[in-house]
Amino acid sequence: MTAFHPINIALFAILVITALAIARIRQLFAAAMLSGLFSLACACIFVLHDAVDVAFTEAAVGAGMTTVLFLCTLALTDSREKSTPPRRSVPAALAALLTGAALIYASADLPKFAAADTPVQQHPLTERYLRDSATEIGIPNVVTSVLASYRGYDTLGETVVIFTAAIAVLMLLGRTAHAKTSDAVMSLHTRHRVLRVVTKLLVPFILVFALYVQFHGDYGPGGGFQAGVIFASGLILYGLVFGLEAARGVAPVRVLRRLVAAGVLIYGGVGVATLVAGGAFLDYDALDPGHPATGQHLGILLVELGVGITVAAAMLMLFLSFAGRRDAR
Amino acid sequence: MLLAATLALLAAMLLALGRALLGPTLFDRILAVNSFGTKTVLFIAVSGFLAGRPHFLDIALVYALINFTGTVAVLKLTHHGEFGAAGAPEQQEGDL
Amino acid sequence: MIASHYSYWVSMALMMIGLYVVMSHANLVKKLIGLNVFQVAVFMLYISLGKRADGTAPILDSAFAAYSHPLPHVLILTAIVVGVATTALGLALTVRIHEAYGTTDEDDALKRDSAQGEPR
Amino acid sequence: MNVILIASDLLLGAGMLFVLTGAAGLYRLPEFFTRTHAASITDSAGAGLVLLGLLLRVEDLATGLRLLLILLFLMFTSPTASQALARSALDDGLRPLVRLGKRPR
Repeated sequence: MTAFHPINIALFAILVITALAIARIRQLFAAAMLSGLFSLACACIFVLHDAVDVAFTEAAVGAGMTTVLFLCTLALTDSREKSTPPRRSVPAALAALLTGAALIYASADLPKFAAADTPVQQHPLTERYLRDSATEIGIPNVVTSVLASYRGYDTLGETVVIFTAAIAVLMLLGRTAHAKTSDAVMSLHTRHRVLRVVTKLLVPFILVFALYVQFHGDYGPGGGFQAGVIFASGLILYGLVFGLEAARGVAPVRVLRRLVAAGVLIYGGVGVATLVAGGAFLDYDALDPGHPATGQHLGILLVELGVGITVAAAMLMLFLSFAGRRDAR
Repeated sequence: MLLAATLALLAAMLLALGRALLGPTLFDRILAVNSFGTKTVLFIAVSGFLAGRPHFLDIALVYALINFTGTVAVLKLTHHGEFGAAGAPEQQEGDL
Repeated sequence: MIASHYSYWVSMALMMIGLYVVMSHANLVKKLIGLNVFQVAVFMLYISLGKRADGTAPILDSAFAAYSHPLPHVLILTAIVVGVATTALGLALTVRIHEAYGTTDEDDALKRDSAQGEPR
Repeated sequence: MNVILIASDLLLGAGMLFVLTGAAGLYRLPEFFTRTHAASITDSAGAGLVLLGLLLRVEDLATGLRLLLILLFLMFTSPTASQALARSALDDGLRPLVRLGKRPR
């Protein structure tokens, strides 16, 4: 792409302006919305830098999920912050400036941006991932190969982190009483008829799209993490428009709790299965001796499914915990 | 033409960002952020063609979806009361 | 130097804006928003290290020869999802602090603590 | 082939005109309801024309289908979001500034 740099610089300008505005603005609802916009612009940069899978995730998680959680929190707490006194801002600014100067001084040792001969690109692992994975794993999306197979151990850890965080949030905010739908919610229902009809049309489409993302992750951008968040955001949209009660009817917390654990169990179970089959932990070649490519396909499919289930259930649980807190009070 | 389109979209994004920063009401900001989101959808679509690899349009679809969900969430959580409680009117001013 | 490094510098500047917000603001939600900005800036730095000028997205296709490095993408992809999990935990703690102290302002909460005497 | 490319360029150019008009309106118009009007120009005419322009450049079916899906999705969500937003603003007591016999600031 010949026009890489002008586009890059324009997006950077948007990011810097947004970040400065976030630092300055004291209306926290506006700050949360701007942080969503920041994530969206950042996802554009990721696309520009060829990280399509990351852009996918950042858009769904950073711009969608995080913003919704911030808004839920603000609805539960104060939406304005007090002005920052100089005794706080001056030392902080000094520390940030010093750290920034040190970082920029250190950046002189970083390789040239986007060059083909950087240590990153010259590392033997690059060849392994970009050339040999086509025969070793047999799927076109290298990010999925690395995520689910080469670094499957690491991804298991990440899945457990999400599981743990969901459990911790449930311990802090969960166990809320089921409240009756009050008048304010009803007014949203009767007055926003267009919104209701369109949402009803869209939600099934979003859920099917999430399944497509889940199972198309081998061939294009997508996979369990992204699909899980998209699936959850479909149901969150449903809950936002039709009320929490309706969302709980579709996905009761009791079921979600089991699903969060089930996803991790599927992932770990695949590892145990490979051990039983005589391979190393999470070495999918052992799943189908003689046909490593088939084994890899099966292993990645199951592992991604586990990730998808855990992420979808955890995200929904987070949303229901935060949104349900208001009902309980 | 694709390049011109991309640059025009970036300019439009900057204008929308300007409105999001200026406010003055919360609704102006929501409108501007929503409009910014639509422009990023178009940006992803056009830049895929510009880079000569337009196979990743799924991302643009996700952007459109997230944009809609986000707007509904902001509307619901700032305006219509927070899942059952009465709306808090003091949250409606949007000054800096 | 500018042409070859500005990408890193912007990431670093964004990081510092995030750091400034985390350190200077007393409001806990605002701190988390700042942390989010910091986090996304780190993601950008990682991704820009994997970029190749002549490369394309690391999804193999016989029509392309050069690809950007997939490893940073994998690390950051999982980091994003873990990031939302930790942010959610921080927000949950904020909600509980607000319920206990009636404020999300760090200074006010500490003031209330010291007004009630040292905690046992 | 060339004719198709020219047609695509024309559609893209027209779309860009609408996108920029809408963005300028969003930035410059005096109050919320007029800005809603400007924003919906970007969302409907702008997005539609740009995506149609891209559709003429598509080489395989899958990409074309995705473009159509995006178009369909935007055609559903953008007007809905605008309508819900304007309605909420009205419910909230925000009123259009423009009245008969009175010029907006």
